[in-house]
Amino acid sequence: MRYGTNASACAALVRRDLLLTWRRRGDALNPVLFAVIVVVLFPLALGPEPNQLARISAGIVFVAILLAGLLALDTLFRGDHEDGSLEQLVLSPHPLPLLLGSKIAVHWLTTGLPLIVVAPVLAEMLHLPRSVLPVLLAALALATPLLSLFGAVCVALTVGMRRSGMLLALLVLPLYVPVLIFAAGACNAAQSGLAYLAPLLWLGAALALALVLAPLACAAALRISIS
Amino acid sequence: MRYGTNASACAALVRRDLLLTWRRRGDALNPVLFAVIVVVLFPLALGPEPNQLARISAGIVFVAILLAGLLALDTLFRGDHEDGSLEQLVLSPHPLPLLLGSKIAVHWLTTGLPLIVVAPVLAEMLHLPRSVLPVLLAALALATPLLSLFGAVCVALTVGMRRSGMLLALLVLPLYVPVLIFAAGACNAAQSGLAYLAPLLWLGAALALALVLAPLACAAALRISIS
Amino acid sequence: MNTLTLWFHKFGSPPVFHRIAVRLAPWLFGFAVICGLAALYGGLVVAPADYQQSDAYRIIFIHVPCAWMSLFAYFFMAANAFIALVWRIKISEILAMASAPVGAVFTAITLITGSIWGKPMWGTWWTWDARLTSELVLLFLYLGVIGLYNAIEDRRQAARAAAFLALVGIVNVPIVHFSVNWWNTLHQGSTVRLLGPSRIDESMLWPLLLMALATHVWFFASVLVRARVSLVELEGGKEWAREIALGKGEPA
Amino acid sequence: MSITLVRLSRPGRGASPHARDIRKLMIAGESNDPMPLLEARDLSYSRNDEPVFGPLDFRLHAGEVVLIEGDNGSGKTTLLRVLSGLLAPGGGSVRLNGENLTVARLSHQVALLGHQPGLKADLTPLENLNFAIGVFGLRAGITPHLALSSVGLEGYEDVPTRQLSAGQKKRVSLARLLLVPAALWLLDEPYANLDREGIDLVNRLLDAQARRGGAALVTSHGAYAFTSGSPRRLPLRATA
Amino acid sequence: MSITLVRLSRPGRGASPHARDIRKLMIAGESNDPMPLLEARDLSYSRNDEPVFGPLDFRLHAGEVVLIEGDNGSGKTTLLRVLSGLLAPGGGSVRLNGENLTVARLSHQVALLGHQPGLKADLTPLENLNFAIGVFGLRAGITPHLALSSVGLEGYEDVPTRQLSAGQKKRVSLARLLLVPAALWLLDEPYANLDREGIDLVNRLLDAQARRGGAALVTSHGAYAFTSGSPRRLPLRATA
Amino acid sequence: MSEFLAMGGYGAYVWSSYAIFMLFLLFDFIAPRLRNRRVIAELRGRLKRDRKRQEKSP
Ligand code: HEM
Ligand SMILES: Nc1ncnc2c1ncn2[C@@H]1O[C@H](COP(=O)(O)OP(=O)(O)OP(=O)(O)O)[C@@H](O)[C@H]1O
Ligand SMILES: Nc1ncnc2c1ncn2[C@@H]1O[C@H](COP(=O)(O)OP(=O)(O)OP(=O)(O)O)[C@@H](O)[C@H]1O
Ligand SMILES: [Mg+2]
Ligand SMILES: [Mg+2]
Repeated sequence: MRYGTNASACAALVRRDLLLTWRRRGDALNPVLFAVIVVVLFPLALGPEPNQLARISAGIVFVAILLAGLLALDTLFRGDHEDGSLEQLVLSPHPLPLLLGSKIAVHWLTTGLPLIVVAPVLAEMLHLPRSVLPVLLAALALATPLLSLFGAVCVALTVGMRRSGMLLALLVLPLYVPVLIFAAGACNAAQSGLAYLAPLLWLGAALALALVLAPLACAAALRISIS
Repeated sequence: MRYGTNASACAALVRRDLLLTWRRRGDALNPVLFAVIVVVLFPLALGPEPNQLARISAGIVFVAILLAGLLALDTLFRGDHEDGSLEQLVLSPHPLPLLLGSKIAVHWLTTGLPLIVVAPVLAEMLHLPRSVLPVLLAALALATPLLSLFGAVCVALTVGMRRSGMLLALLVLPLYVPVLIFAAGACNAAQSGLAYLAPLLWLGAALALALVLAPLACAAALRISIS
Repeated sequence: MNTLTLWFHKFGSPPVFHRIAVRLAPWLFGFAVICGLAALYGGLVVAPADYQQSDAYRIIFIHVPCAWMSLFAYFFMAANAFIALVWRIKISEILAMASAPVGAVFTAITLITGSIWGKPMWGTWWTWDARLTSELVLLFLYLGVIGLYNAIEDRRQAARAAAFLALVGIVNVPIVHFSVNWWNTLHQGSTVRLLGPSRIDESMLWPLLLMALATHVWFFASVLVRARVSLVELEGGKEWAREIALGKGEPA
Repeated sequence: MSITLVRLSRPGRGASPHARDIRKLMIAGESNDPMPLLEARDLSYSRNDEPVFGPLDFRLHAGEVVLIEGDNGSGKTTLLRVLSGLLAPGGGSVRLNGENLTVARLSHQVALLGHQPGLKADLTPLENLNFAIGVFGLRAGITPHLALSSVGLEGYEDVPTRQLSAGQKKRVSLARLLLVPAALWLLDEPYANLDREGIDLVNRLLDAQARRGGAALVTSHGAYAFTSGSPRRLPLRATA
Repeated sequence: MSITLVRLSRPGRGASPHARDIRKLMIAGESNDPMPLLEARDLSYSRNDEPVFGPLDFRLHAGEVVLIEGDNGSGKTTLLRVLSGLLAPGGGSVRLNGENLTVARLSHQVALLGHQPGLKADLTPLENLNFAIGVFGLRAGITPHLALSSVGLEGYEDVPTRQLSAGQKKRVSLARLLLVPAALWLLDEPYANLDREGIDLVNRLLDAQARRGGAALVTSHGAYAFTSGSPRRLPLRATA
Repeated sequence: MSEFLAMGGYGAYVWSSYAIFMLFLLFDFIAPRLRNRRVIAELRGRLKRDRKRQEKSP
């Protein structure tokens, strides 16, 4: 009899989720594609003047990435719930917040990170001034994990519902609003030549807090909604 | 033995779909809420200056309504496919394009129309000049049925796929782009004081064509994807 | 905690609660309507026009009480949600869920009357400042709680999930309240203080406070009615609920 | 009612298609009646070029009920979907009353009861049945209320279908079967989800359909029972 | 292996709780062993305040296999979920090896096989099993390969689970059961989807689990067979 | 009177606000009563079904 440690359980989970993403690597690109689509729609809807686009580019990139992340959230527990793995995970003797934390980390790696990688391209499409790009990337690096963590709590509440997409958007919005304000605020400040460090620091502080609390909240929410 | 006419079959379908929407009237508001949410995100991301917002407001409203319509598309056949009613509908002896046309009409009534109703509020939140509003509404009145019709064909192709959300977005987008260009073009023209009638007429022509062809295409696509 | 649970067991027994609610609600509604009418009279007729805003300021008599209620209702909902989650008390679940729609109504009134007031005062229906935005977020929170509650089949599980969300969202309440202090905005800072001198004329103050009283009482009346309906629905299998369904002493 | 039992068998997945023994299925006691209600000639279906069921030949006459039995994945559901016209056959043909059946040319003659019941969970049984009547028509001499009571659902006319148990949902779809004017019933595992009383009900309905001059094709699993160990039965003692 | 059969019965939905006859379920032949593996005391569960199963009292000792039989909606699945700790009981308690079981305090002792198999369709059986080992641990003296071959899935180690038939998927979850070090198996309809040979396999596995000193609770439907009309059997004649 | 209604030129704003206030509270008053009626009707139906079932199989 060998029971395995918490660490080995997390490792097994991370390995499995990465493997699953790899097996469906076509699907994994979907959030990126969606963000690109949203960004493409804007020049079409607003007209193509570069100056006007440049002024709003950081905001549009954020909204696009936020919406893409929102839609990708659905996949966080959906598959596991449908095929019964989530039940098995809850039944496992290892601490649920730890396991969920690993799942959220993998989810961020497979959706948030690609979005950060594609962000420079999106920014370029909208003529974002080159000097703002580093701030945009820093803000995204802090904001996307926050979005994943906050989102996970809300998804855990809606797990098991059919057609939860729109409801999820509604639940998640109040949590996303401050993240968006600070992240886009940093970029807008940088674009106007103002100080942009303070909002980034706030984001960092929120991230540190969320890293600790969100998995706990997520586990509690999941226990409520799975029963 | 009484077999019923085509008209009575369509009437039964329309009655049922309206009744279903009424029974789930909470869900029916979701697209509207989503559009509101998207519109809310922009001022938060772009900063609140009214002048800047006013310049891009028509575009944002279109993109928000387009995205909301896109996400609502999923519900067009999803429920019917999952519980087997779609199969029964295909097996019915009445012409499938006629039945699907009725379904699409009800779908537009229950998602497109509320979006048009809420559009003035969205426009006001983004400080769209009052004079552009009638053009915006006219463009929406022509564009949203087009979006429903084009969307239905794509949904029919992806029916029965799990997690089809993003794929659907990719399929539908190329069809939506021209609609978006004409509709937003009309508004932008009106906002700059230029002639806006031509793009609206083009939209009307496309709508007339789509009203005839889309149900046929939709039926063909459905027959392919259901087998 | 022990006395608390005892109290809840006494008054929180569904049939007892139902009886109390049926008896109390009409009185509360009546009181609220009378207070409200008096406040309306005071606000519309007695109070003089403002030297700056002329008569437009009279919107204050509904805007401000409703704004207070939107925050108070959330606070009440979250407190009940906390009790429901920790001690699993059924009445608290129901009270929390019953206050969500009432709170949403008051929030909506605040938003609408505020933007109507904004047009003549600020020249725009809507701006994206901190108070307005956070109040809008408050509405979304209410709608999220209601939506989540309606989306889950099992009523008690639904109540617990929605209660959890309500608790998570409570951070927004202080943001709404203090937004005028933390960020400089178009919106008025606090003018009415219960402690210390208010920066508002006596003749305008009393209708405002009376209306605030009326909305509070209305809130509790409405919550009681909603709670008692949910209670009958939830306890449909029990004898007392069946008796009510069969029409033994059920007012409309 | 004459019940005919047909066994569909299929070698395990991955076996080479050459090793697969393709069987022809003949219904014994087939009369030489000139016009069968349903006739399959050389009928086969393949998915991704892998045959799902081999070439089948059979006829179904008015008044007959045929039970198709087969293990999991033997192709029962697929066969019914081909016969209903939902799937185009890979080879051969299906004839209904002597006419070729194609996806484009379906008829009022066939009613399919699939794995999914095709009921809207948010509507009541009555509303569901009324919709079916609107789309499929109504057999003479029956009403939705009558149909519901004859499947044992009196008093459930106005309960949202969502609140019915799986077995009761199945009964609603059986009621729909009673209402629509179809001469041929294709029933995919009508016994699944039903308890013993429900199974009797299905048999009674099949009987009536046969006597009325209709016909039915019914599928069912090969394995049903807790077969080993001759379990010791234990009546519950009521203590409370 | 001693198999005990327990029948769960439940009056129709909505019956008044007073009319509902609450049954106490006692397993006959229960020894006075001081420490049962699993003990339910006064266990009940209600959903929306409607009792799903009444107060139950029973014990399960090492070496026992109990079959819970009941009609649709009688609460079999719910009972297993309560016993596994996934659902908090509405009343009474579950004790595992004498300790109270709560959602927050689960243990390595229980393995649940639910309606959903909990397998990832995109992974191979081997990968699925390795994940289970990582999260639940490994019983001594067995490997994933061994487990797969003992459920008859040799040669399927590297086929994506999606491509397996329903019965084969069920076998993979049986293999998982063999691997994880759980003394108590809770099996929800392990026979569903399996053909006769698969049913034998389940019985052999249960037998082994009992001999090994474990225990199992197994649920199963009340109604299985095509019971009426004594169908005439018809062997297929190969014609091609 | 008309002066009162005009509210110093702000009549449209003031009265629409008060109308919305009244309308929303009216809605808040009526909605639970409608729901009550529905719940009671459902419960009655359930009782009737139970009675029918008990008559059928005592
Ligand atoms: C959509 C627009 C508006 C919204 C969402 C809104 C929201 C709020 C909220 C939430 C409060 C209560 C704050 C608290 O108690 O902490 C409040 C109070 C108040 N609002 Fe507004 N408001 C809006 C427009 C306006 C306008 C246009 C005016 C007047 C020019 C105004 C004047 C006041 C006053 C005087 C108070 C009382 C402040 C106090 O004494 O605490 N509001 N509003
Ligand atoms: N949508 C599909 N795509 C690919 N293969 C399929 C699909 N549906 C069924 N199959 C395969 O076709 C074969 C026949 O399936 P079918 O559903 O007809 O079997 P069945 O006899 O109805 O089985 P069951 O007893 O499980 O209902 C099976 O091997 C199955 O794996
Ligand atoms: N998620 C749920 N929400 C509400 N009611 C439910 C839910 N799941 C089950 N029920 C109800 O609880 C009762 C017991 O269900 P359960 O699934 O335990 O029955 P079962 O004996 O396993 O039935 P089956 O033989 O169909 O598997 C049924 O009446 C069912 O309608
Ligand atoms: Mg089948
Ligand atoms: Mg079950």
